Amino acid sequence: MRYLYYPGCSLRSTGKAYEESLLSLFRALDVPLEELDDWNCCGATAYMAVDEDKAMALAARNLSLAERQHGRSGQTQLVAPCSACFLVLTKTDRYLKGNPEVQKVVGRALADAGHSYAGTVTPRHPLDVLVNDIGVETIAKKVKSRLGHLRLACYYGCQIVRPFASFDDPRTPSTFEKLMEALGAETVDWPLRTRCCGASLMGTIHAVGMEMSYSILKEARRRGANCVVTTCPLCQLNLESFQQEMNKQFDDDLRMPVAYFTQILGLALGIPNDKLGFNKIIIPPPMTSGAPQGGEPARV
Amino acid sequence: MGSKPSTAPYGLPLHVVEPKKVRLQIAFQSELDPAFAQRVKWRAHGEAFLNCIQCGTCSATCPVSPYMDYTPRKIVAMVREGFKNDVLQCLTIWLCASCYSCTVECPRQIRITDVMYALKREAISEGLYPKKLPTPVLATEFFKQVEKRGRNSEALLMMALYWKTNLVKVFRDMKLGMTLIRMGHLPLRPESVRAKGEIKALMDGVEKAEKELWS
Amino acid sequence: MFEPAQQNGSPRIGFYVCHCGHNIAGKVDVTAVAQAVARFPGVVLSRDYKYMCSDPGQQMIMDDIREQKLDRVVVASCSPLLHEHTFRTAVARGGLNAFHFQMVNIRENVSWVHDDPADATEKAVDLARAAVRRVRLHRALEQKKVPITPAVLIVGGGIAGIHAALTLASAGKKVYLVEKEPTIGGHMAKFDKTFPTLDCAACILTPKMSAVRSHPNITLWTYSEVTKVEGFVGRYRVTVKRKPRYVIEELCVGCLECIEACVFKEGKFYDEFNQGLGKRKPVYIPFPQATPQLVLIDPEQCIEFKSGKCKKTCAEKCDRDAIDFKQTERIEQIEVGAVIVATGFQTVPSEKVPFYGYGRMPNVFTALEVERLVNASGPTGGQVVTREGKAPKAVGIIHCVGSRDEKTNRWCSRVCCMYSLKLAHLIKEHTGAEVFNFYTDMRTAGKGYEEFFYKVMDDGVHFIRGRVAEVSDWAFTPDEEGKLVIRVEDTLIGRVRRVPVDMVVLATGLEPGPDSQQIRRLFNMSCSSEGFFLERHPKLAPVDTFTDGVYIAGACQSPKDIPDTVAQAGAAAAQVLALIDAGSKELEPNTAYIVEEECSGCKSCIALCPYTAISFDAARKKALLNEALCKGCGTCVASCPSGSIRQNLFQDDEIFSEIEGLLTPVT
Amino acid sequence: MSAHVAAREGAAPRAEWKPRVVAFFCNWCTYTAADLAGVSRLKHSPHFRIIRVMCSGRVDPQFVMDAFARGADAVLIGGCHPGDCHYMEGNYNCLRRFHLLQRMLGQMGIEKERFRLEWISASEGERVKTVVNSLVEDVVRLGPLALPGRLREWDREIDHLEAAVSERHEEATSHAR
Repeated sequence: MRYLYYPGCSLRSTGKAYEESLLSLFRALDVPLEELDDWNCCGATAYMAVDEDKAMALAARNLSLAERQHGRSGQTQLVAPCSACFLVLTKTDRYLKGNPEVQKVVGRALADAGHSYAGTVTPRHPLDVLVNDIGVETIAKKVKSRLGHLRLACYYGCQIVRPFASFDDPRTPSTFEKLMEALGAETVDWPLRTRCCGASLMGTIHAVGMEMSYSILKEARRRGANCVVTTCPLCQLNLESFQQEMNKQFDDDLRMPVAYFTQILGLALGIPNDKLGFNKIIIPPPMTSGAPQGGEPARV
Repeated sequence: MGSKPSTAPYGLPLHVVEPKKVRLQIAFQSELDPAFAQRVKWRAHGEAFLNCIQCGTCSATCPVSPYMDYTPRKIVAMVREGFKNDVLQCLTIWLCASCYSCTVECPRQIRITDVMYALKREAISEGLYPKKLPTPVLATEFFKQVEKRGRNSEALLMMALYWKTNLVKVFRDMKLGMTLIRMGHLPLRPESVRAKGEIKALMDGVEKAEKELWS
Repeated sequence: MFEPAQQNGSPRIGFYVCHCGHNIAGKVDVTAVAQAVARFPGVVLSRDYKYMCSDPGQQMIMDDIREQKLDRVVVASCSPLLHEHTFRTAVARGGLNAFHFQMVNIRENVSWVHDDPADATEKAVDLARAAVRRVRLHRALEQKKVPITPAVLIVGGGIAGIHAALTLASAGKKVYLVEKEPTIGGHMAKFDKTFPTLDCAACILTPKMSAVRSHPNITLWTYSEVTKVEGFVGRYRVTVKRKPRYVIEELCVGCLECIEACVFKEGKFYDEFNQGLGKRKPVYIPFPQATPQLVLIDPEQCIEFKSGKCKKTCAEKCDRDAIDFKQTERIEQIEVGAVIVATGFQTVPSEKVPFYGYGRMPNVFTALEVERLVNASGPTGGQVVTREGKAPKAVGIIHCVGSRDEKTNRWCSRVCCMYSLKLAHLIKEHTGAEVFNFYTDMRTAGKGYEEFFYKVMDDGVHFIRGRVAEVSDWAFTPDEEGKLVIRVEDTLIGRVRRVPVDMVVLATGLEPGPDSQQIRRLFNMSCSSEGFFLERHPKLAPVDTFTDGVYIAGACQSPKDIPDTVAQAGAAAAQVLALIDAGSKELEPNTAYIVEEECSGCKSCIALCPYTAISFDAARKKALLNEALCKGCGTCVASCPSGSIRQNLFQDDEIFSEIEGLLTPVT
Repeated sequence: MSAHVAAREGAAPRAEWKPRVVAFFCNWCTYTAADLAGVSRLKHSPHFRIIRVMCSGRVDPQFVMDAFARGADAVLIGGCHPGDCHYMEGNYNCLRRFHLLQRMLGQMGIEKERFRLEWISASEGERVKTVVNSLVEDVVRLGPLALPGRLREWDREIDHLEAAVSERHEEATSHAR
């Protein structure tokens, strides 16, 4: 199994902490991640609205680049940590195999750009790689400090289990919890683990995005979680950075840490904090079993 | 045809308060677009929604449906019957957050998210989306950035968006923006791909191929 | 009608092409077909007619045979599976051998499946040419008759099997009723009331159950399974395995004192009859009215079986010494003339519908569980209560669970709307709770059904049109705390609603039973795509199967309510009676035979025959074929290196001429 | 040989060429499925013709060879799924013959796409449609087989060879004389 790494635009801007912790984690696990050379935007969600074919053409170029870089053995795994990238790459791969119209349009565009895609690349989300390739047991063996003080609300968000991923049940997924429990952390059983946070609406129809995110954080708190863990840079940004505004708007006093699952894994594996990007998130999770101590809330 | 019932103060329907503004709440067959369903079907890559049983699972599972003017189920019914203007001018399609819940839950396995994409695209090409609605602007900005650089910078995107839609909001969110920039979240130097020519060729290729396919 | 230009002697073939109204003529140019066929060698007459299968159509064939001295007939119409028999009979009545006939399928195989009229017409002509070539070679054949043993095997002791058994037995036929559970009664025995009349299920079922038990013509084998079926219509040899109950049937009188005496003072094990809502002991009787009234011991649970160290208080208590821990399974061999398969259904297993929280949230129930709750003889004595034992204040009944869904089952299960209405009524009656029905479409087609719907509406039951997306314990508002929240779009109002309830009832749909594939193979039946047993014809032969002498009844054929099941069981019984009372059945003469002079004695055919119809005559070094055993597959024919085995109706030269006919216009 | 090559590589098959597929369907499963396809009005390619046999086990390799020799562009055999044969195991016998025959046909230069065996149960009307369509699609891609023409060509070649051989032979004998 060879892993190519597709960062996507988010991990180079708002999701810096995700990238840092992800790379540190894979290094610690001795699983090499090689960056896809000259990757371009995946064609994400917002683009789909304007022109789905163009979005898929963009994604297809990345798939083609992956074949160029690692050959067409069918072994190439393209690791896309951002849920939106993962979804669009997977969707494009599927549609290029099953939909003749998409094949025609995107195939033509690829050819014009000097590319072609033979369908040998499997887009993967790091959660899937960690649980199903590396294995929960292998990871559990490497745990240096167990995280008994954490009560985690594992938040899958929407696009990693829906609608294409086959590594977990789209309605009642469980891989995330299994992984976190292997670190000694507690997980809460909550019904909103795959409910959309509304990230794509935050910048557009803000009021709706606010209500959606707030309801998720509120339920996590109601279930007794002391940290929400996410697998997606958009969810993280969205759930974390608007808490101050939410408190004002909904007359509440939320201060819920929202961390990347890679950061939590890194903590358990004993990776130093400064290599996990904790300085790049606003409300860090409780670090020890003592009272929740999180950082200062964002100064605004 | 099909104007949304608006309400006046005291919660009374508008036409009770202002009888002059009474609108016919009836759909005449002549005002509908019989080819609309077929066109949307093409745009949605042949997605079949004609056998929708109107069960409402999509609406019930949708996290955004409480804010919509028409529930997703209604949208499907309206598309099927050719209510083009109502559908393309509604807020629903722009509220869709692409979370794919409806697509997963639909008992007829209709990919409703793809239908929503098709409708957005149709609305943009017909210029029928609600004015001041930021989403089409965002999408178009996104589009421009990627065409230019192959990658997008979320920071620039947000700026562009707020400038174009709502100046006041920018100042309100400025504080947050500044926090994020300070924490290194939003790099102001945009990244680019090396092979910019390829991106251009790719986009042009899609346009050419689409033209051939649809003509 | 087109008179061909010239004729010279035999064969004299008559060709008929059917319009089938617009079914064929709408796509195939039947006149052109008739014209084209008229030019084929040997065809003396070629006609098209509106409905060939109709009386005038058949009469036309008969008249033509006599008047035009036809000696061969070809009809191009629908599938031979539908009307071959009809036309063969007409040909025979016209005075020809019934097998001097060939049928061409230009409806199912042509007009219904092709779009282009020119292509369809061309194909019809090709197929007709093949048939015309073939029919010239047809031999006159005799149909053999087999006698019908006047005994019937009925598999499955639910209401369908019970009804069919009683009908046949009272007509004086010997019936073997085989049921895999320890009691007959099936699903119906679990119900409290039946819709739409609300009469008590036990009151109408248990008398029939005891009638089965006491009828002199019925041999009832419960806790038994059919393991092997051999033979053919008229004489099926069936092997039945009777599992040990560890209780001697002839001695047990059903006093149940052994159960009382069991070392387990309380029930401890999953009680199948009560859907696990109650507990039973290792020695038990499924329910008080079980038929036969015999206890049984579950060896997986009984201490004596597990350790051999039980005090065996049950056996001590039994003054008739009916308990026998050493009992073994018994094998019975029977011979019957016909079989009725009435193996019923299962409700969609809860694992298939995890999204409604069954198993995760205790107060999500299946409808069958609630049937047991409302039943006065059930585990709660007829109390409808939550798992905590409290009476619910609000109950939500979710329709279409596992039905009408591409991800589980596509079909409408037909009975759930009505049983949901029944449960809504009963729950309301028992608890006074607010009852919400969440339905996609309300289907109440049936005598008195719609009226029952109105009655339940009058009861004040809520009807919300919308398929439920989720049941969760996510409380959004304070009044939702501690409740199950049902999220649904009220599609008639056009708004999404959250309805908090104390109890959720899943109206699970019906699907083929877990062993249906096994049963299908046993009796050589086919299944339709959803897995229900396939009837020979959906309208004209709804209880026949493709295997002669094997009939189906009840929900094993498709989801059905009790009235329809009973009607179908009656129909199956009538078919069996017609078969038995006719005394014999004509067989399709498609058996193989050996031309001895040509047999080289290589024995390659012998191993191929699945029916051991071929043996080897060592003295003469020839293969011998027993036509009585041959079922006519033709495998031996295709593999005989010297070509000495032939098959009636499917002779090599007939098939070669068919191929030639299909491919003739090579350009 | 040349006729075959011409047909495939030449300018184009003649405009009026339509693929011709001969299908041997077993009575119990596949023929019933074809009926079901009809009853369900599942439109599919008209370029195939069904011959009904009781069991796929009845399909003699000669039938297949004959169909090709008479100009079929492809042959399809349809039988019950393994384990579902109405005659218990006729379909297994068919399968065994099929593999052998496919190899033989391959040696004659008949592509393996032109000879297919499919298990289609009585309930799989939809599958009749997809199988027939995909087979016809394959045939259209491969072009006409035109075996009768090729056989004539071969005959001529063999005649030619025989003539040449006998000529040689005569020469040789006359030389010897």
